[in-house]
Amino acid sequence: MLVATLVPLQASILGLVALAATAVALCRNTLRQILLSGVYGLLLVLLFVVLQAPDVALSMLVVTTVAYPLIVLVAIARTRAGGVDGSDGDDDA
Amino acid sequence: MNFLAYGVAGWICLVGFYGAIVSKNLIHLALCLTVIQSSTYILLLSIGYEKHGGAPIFKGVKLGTTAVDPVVQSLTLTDIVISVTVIALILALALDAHKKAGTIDPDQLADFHG
Amino acid sequence: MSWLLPLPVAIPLLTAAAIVATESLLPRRVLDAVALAAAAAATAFSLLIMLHAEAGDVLHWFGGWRPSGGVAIGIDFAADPLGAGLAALACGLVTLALLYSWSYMQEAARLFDALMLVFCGAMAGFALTGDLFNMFVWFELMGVAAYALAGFKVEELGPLQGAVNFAITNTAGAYLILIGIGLLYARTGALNLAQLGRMLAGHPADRLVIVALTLVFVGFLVKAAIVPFHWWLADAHAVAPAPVCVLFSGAMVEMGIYAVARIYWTVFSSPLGHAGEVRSLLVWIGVVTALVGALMCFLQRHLKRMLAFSTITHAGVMLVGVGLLDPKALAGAANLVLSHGFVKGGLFMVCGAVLVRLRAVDELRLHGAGRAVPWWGVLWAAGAVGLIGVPYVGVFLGHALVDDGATARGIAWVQPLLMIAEAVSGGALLRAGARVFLGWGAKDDSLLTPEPPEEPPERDAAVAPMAVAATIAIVIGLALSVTPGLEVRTEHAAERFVDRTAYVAHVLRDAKPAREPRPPFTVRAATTESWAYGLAALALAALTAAFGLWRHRLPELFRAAAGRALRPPVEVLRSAHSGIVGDYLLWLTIGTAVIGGVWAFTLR
Amino acid sequence: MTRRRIRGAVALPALGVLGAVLFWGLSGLPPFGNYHGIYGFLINHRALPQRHTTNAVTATVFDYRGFDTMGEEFILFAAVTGVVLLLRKTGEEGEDEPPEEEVRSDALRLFGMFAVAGGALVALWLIAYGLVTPGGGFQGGVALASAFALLFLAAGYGPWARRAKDAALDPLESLGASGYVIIGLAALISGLPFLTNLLGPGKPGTLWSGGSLSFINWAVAMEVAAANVILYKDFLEQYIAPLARGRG
Repeated sequence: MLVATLVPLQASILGLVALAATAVALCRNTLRQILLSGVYGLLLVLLFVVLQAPDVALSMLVVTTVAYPLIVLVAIARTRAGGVDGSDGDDDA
Repeated sequence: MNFLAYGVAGWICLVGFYGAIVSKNLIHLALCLTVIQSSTYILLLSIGYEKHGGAPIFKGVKLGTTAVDPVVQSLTLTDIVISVTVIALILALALDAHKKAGTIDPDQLADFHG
Repeated sequence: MSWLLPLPVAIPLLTAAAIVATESLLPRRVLDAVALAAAAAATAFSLLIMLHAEAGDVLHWFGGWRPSGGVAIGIDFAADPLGAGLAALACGLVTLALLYSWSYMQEAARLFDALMLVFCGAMAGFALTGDLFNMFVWFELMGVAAYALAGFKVEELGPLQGAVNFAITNTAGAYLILIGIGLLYARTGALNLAQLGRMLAGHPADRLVIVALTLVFVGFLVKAAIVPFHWWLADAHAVAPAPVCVLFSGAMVEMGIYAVARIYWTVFSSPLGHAGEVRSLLVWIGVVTALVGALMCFLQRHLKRMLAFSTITHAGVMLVGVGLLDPKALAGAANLVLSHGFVKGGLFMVCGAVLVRLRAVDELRLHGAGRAVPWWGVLWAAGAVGLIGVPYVGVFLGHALVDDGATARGIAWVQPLLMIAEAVSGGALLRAGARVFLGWGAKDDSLLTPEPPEEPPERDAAVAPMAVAATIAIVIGLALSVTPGLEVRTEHAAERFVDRTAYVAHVLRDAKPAREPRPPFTVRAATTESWAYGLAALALAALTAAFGLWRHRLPELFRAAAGRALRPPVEVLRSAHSGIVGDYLLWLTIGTAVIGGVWAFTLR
Repeated sequence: MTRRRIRGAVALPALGVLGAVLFWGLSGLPPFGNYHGIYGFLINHRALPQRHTTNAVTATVFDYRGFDTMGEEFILFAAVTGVVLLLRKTGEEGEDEPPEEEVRSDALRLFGMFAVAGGALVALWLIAYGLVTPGGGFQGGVALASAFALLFLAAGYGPWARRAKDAALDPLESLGASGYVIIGLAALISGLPFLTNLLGPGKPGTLWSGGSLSFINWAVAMEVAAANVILYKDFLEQYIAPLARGRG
């Protein structure tokens, strides 16, 4: 049944998740980082689906597509402009 | 495959910590925290996973068919809510800090050590 | 009386929600009164629970999901005297803090009340629950409320920085706890403490158990502000409003210590036996914490930061009490938590009042200014003495019991070290008091760390409620050591606390523990030894204070020598307390790695 | 060599040791896919007969471990209260009403309205069938909140948003949060343990399966939705208010 194909599928998704997580953690530019973490979130959704956790996948989906982007993007937008010394939040220096 | 899932969880936790430690920006740091926390989701769910087990939802499935552990899933649900709320709080603090100091670089904020 | 157990959690939470809902409808004073009443009710119910628990545990299975066939499928509150007592202490301090805030808090007071009540409910739940994951949930709720309260003064930068460090370090610690919970669940398929203990019993501790132990303990030690995880505490305390500091120092830190004790005795005591390795490590970091806290305490001029480091000192002593893994020492730790909670709470209240009346909390800037408010000076001095361990005063009882435990476990060498730590931190408080309220000593001191000034609340804040709350707190704290029967009762409670098999039998098989005989109403008599220690501590504290005040009068030669000796470690410590959250996270990693590594080699 | 570089350099060996400890412990886990914990097994076999909920996860979240979820709801409640507290207007910022953000294009507005309606419908479906199929109060609540967030963007964000908060959102949020406690206390008052399922199991696979669970489910949904809307509103205000000040 399903299981035969599931294991390699899980393995590959796990690999992708690990890569995405690394990218999110090591990316220094917040704007790029929020995009990456969106991708990472969707990969997690996939992973939860193949781990037979549809409820968790749904929560992750709503959180990663709605809650995080909204608040994080506002935060980034706010901290990039209108600071006291107008300093940018994410200099790669 | 036997330990890949756990290994990935562990790795994500470590890399998240590294990102947080060297972070230049509180928002970046907050996202690193979400990465660390995601390792707990992966760990919990892969602990409760059972081969040949379906999702623990018994609609149109006869009772007693093997299913994966529902408890870890409920724990993960709680966990996700917690992470969102904590991140929202940290971001709010970051916004305020930016209003006052004009920077959200933890190292620079520390100069206003108080 | 099992129906009592949910109330200390349900009442504050419900009230908090009601306050937010009616925020725009009802006048402020009404809401304040409601909040105060809710906290008082929670305190009363916790005390009732404690009394019933002394007659035999009180058990409540939420949703009526009693264990079937010895397997817990629901969540339980299993109150024992120590847990219920801690809940009562937390709720009581919340009540006092709200009374204090009646006039201290000026704006956004309703949100403040709501968050304080949430904090109250969370601490009560944490102290009463018998389920590991439920413990984690209350821990996080406690945290979320605390982060917001720490950052309350958004118009200043200091608070934000302190709150950010607090939030980030504690959140990271919580993730470690969660990983540990996952490991334990994978091994046992249980989340209930009693069940976890039963499933692990009989098997020696293997790698999974050891790492789980490390992660869970580290997570809670972060909350308990134990070196090297203590950094956030000073930042958070220095900046939070005084009534919030009362809860941070008086109850929240202690929750971390309590969690270590509770989880060790229910879950890990069986696979580890009475592992000497666990004991020695916990005792060591406890002693180091006490000493570091004391030294840093002496180096502060910002009164609240000074008190924060004094809290770290006492957290270290409490950890020694718990880490000795001995019922007598545990009873000592419990008594320390109790008396320290009230005394330290009272001292923070004095700080707040000083800020209102004298517009600053800086020892040097306030040099002699305190002469205008002698009453507060008296309270401050009383509190400072109460923290030193003088016979029959304040933390004496707890301290003496910890010493007994140490002697019983054959590591009496901790006694002098703890005595020195408490004396030095107490001496720092006395020095500050003498400078502020008597105008003694030099007007300037290069040794002390400068701080940005704190924005005081409006001058017209009525002082009466503050004075009442502070006096109550300090008087209770000082009197606890001479409370008849307290010693015996806490010892009984501690013996039950460490009795794992009885706990399991009670929770999973509903076997009522034996009713204890009414304890005799005796007061602990100070032995010659404890007299010696107590008076030596007092003398040392006085010396420390004098040194801080009149260092400049010492002969040049001596000062130079002392400077050469003290400067390097002092500078290292100072630069370590950098206020950079990245450093704190790094310390968290290092500490976890070291503790885990040590236990990995010693516990196998 | 900045402090941060030193930190990074020290972090690597530290994380190395931590990783060694961590993986050493993880290697003690049962091999992936061979989990047979008693707890989950029991719930999988009892949820349907005991609770008549075909979704064992929801049964766990709202009933067997419902008390955890109560704490979780209050975490959300406390966090939102905290955000409101932290982002509140203080003295020097003044109480300036956020400006009317006029949406120029009617097409955008029309599309927005449709999106809102669609999102709301999906959300309600998610909540309603949470006890039967995947979904439930939290997922639906967030979705519902996102629909309202769209409303802010489509209908133009204005002073009405703040009025809406005082008039509707705060009460709704509190009602949702306190609803959970009240359901618990109701059981306590009727002499049963806190959060006991009073209404007993309903008909399997229907909207009202699970008795009290469905009420808890809706309470959670209300709390989550309102809380998230408040969250979005406060963050959006942070973004919009300064723009307005910039325009003068």
